Amino acid sequence: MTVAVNTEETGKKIAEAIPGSVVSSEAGSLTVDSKSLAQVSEFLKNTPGLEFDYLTVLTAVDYLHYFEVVYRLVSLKNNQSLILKTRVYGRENPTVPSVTDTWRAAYYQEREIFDLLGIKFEGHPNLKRLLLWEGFNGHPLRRDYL
Amino acid sequence: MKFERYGTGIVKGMALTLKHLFRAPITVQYPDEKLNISRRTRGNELVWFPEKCTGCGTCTKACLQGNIILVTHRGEESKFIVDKFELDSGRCIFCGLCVESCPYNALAMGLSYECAKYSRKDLVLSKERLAVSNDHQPSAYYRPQFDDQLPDQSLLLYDRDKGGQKLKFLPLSKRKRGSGA
Amino acid sequence: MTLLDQFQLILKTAGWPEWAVYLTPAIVGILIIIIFVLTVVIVFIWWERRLISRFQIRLGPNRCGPEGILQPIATAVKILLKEDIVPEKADKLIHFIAPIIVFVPILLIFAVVPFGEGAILVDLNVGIIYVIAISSISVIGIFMAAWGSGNKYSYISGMRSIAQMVSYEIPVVLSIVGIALVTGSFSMIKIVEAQSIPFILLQPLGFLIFFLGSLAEMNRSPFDLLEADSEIVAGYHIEYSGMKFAMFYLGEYGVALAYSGIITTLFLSGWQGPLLPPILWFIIKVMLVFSLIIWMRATLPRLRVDQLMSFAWKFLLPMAVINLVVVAVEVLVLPAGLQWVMVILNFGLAAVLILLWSKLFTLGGGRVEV
Amino acid sequence: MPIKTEQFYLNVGPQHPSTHGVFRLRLSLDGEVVTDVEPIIGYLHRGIEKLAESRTYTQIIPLTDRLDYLASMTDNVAYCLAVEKLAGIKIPERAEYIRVIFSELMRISSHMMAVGFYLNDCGAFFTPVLYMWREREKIIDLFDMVCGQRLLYNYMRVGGVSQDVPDEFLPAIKKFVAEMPRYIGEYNQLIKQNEIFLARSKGVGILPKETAVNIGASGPVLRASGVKWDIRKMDPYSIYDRFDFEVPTGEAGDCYDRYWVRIQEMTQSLRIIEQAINQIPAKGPICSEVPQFFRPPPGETYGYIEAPKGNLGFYIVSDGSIAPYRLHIYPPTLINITALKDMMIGWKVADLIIIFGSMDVVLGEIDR
Repeated sequence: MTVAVNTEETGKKIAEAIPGSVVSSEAGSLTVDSKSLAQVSEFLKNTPGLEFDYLTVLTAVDYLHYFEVVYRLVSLKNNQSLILKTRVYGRENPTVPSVTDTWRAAYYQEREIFDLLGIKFEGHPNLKRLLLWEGFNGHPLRRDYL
Repeated sequence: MKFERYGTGIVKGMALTLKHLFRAPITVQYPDEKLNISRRTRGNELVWFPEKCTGCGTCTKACLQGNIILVTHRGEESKFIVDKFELDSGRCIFCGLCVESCPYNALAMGLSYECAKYSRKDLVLSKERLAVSNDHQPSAYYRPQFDDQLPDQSLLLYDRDKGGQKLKFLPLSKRKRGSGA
Repeated sequence: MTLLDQFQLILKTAGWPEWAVYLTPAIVGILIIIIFVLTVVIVFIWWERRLISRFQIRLGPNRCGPEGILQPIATAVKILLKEDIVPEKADKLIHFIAPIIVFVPILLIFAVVPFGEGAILVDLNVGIIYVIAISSISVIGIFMAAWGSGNKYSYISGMRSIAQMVSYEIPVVLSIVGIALVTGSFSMIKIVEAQSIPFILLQPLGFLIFFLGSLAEMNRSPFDLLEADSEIVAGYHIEYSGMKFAMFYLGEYGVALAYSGIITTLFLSGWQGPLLPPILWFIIKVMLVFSLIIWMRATLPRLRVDQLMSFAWKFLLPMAVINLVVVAVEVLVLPAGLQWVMVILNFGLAAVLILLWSKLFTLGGGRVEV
Repeated sequence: MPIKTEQFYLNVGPQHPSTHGVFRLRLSLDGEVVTDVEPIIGYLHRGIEKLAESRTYTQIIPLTDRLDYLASMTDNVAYCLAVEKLAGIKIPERAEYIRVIFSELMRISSHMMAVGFYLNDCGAFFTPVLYMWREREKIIDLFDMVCGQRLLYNYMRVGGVSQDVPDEFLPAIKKFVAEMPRYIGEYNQLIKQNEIFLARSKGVGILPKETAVNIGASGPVLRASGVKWDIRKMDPYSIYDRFDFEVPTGEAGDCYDRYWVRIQEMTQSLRIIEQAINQIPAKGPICSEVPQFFRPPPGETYGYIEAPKGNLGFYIVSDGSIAPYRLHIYPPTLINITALKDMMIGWKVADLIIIFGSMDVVLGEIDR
């Protein structure tokens, strides 16, 4: 059984290592500050006891006044999972650091989010539209796209 | 990569294809021979029973294509009278959700599967076209009451069994060689 | 004395002018051969489609005519009625000539194929060398088609074709030399007449090499890299349609017929056989060889280009050389009457060599080095 | 004088017999050797995620059919599991077993297509495909019998399945399970030891274990690389903890291993089906009461299953209305093709085709 790790404990661990990164760690998911995402992802991947080496779903949700980027991490070794979230505000040019260096699984998913929701991923090697063509106007999965 | 089996793998494979040379072909020559389709088939041309329909419009809400057009007016005893019941089978995706949602068993999926028409206009099915007729029968999808009237499905699984359920072919209309249709 | 020579003699005695005596039999003979070849090619197309579908538990074409025998004609009519499309960026002249250059040499091969006793257009004393020489010309045609189409897939196909044809020519020729050593002649008629025992028994290894080599020469599975449907779509004839495509299509089956005929002549004792008339024996044997080719096509996957090359150079070529040396020694040492000893010796040799070479033969992990 | 050379670009697709759909690979070639690969996708994008935002939860099920159209049944299962997780719906015992049987049948059918067309890409002229289709037709007959369609099943419902199986279903599937091992043996006899096939596929397109995990590969692609990770085993959803089966893994992570893992998984699926047939309750409800336009509580959930092609997940955000606020589909094949570049560079055009074939890509799922 893949066990969801206790987010509060993990949140404490991360907060110790990278101060000011954890925004909330309510039951079920862990929300981190988008600025420290790169460090947090490195920490989650390399810390013994966590070792989240396997990124499954990476998606984003448009809550109109902010975007929430969701990462579901799995540790194949310890058979545990964690839902990591980060929030990004503003609709014009939302930017989140890319995690492709840590997990290459994010490569296409970040491109897809950029394509459909218009969130930029800083540090992504090839941030182009994935499903729609270059020059498409707008980002269809935003709630205000008609 | 080393060749260590001296070609025995190739010989085995060739033996198998040779064995298949003497097996019966699985082809069913469609317009001439027709297999019995499933009794629950979600076939073409919805069947609509006007006497059961109350005009409630559940099916129109259930359709994810927004494809069913239903126009009613109030008749005597404030019952709905259906003026127009129409759907475009060119846009229908045959999901069967309308049949599933109908609380009065007034809809059923059709049994036919030859949907080609010569013009797009013919694809729009009106009230008259949707009613039951000789060549327009309901299937048993979500309507188990029709189940007994329909012929058994011909399963390829029982193809060459002795004594089992044989492949059943629908009666051939005049079989013409080489006509193709 | 061939049938044509007899025909000439008849005309001469009838008092025809000298030019007509030479020209009439030649034209009649050529017409007969072309008609025969085209008919058999049509039968071949039908036979391949029917047989391969039975290997694949399908029915195959069965609508046109009895058992679908007229399907190739229907296909031909369809192809001929199609628009002839020439790509804008194609090299028009080369694109136009290429199908002819592919098709004509294949017809030329039939000049020296003996269909029966004396039923040969011309009994060249270098018959088999002529076949090898003429059939190599189609490679140029294929390359021209590949280049002239201006399509990148056909470029790849053209490059593959040159490499493949040139490599496989060598083992094929070497295995033929083995036969020439036994018969002492390159003439096709002489070769057939020398086969009291079919050469497939006398030289099993030579047959294997020639068969595999000719499979590669006529681009049949598992060496059908030129057309590789799943990789380079249709290879060199990707940009052809209409009549030009029909030329390639006929050429493909024509070369299959030609090589089946040559294999029959060289290794299966040609038209010889008891009871039935010679021409029937010839056709039966050709059909058998062609059915074997179809059977292989129905079963085997395709080799990769570097594996194909290493198969030719590392497997077939050394074996062909050893085979040649062994046959030469046997012909020198053994008296002519002791051919059965040669059969046993050669079968043993073939088995040992194949086992040995299978152990030694590697494909280098499939990486780039060829 | 140096010879002037220039890069040879080749577009494989969008229309190409071996791209299994409308997929485009932009290759840079050096002779026949691949030096760069750029997959270009999106030709089949239908915006299912956007469509789902204006459909009710039930109406989305037919849309999920159109994701991986060779394994529609598992798509339905994945979606329904996610919604049930979101709304906390329990499903009846018999429905659970029916779901398992159909998921595993779907897995066999999907693997047959994958293996058959992989062998076709290797150059075996349609023979393996047709032999496998013979059995796939039988599976599809069973689907047809139960849900009335052969490709887009729309069978699973939130809370169970749409209709109970007819009486002739169980004898038919018993017969299928009984005769299937013989046919799998035939497939093996046909090609498994074929020298040409081995030369073509062994050691070709190696996906190392670390890369496979890092790119988030799943399904047979991940397992062929030697990672024993099957969600049915590691995180049993539905009732998979009641069945006894093994998770086949490969060693080298090459094309041959991916082929062989799929063949072995077919055998394991048959084992699961056999156990499920023996355990299935004879009668009982097949769907719990769920209203047609039901409103799950606000919240979010991620439901995932082991689909034939890998880890298929649905991320659903509900705002308490009849339609999901956001539906995200996690498609396994999109993630798997991240590795294409690593696997293809340095190989020849012919290898590229079979590497792509061994990934078992369905474009309906990648482009959504």
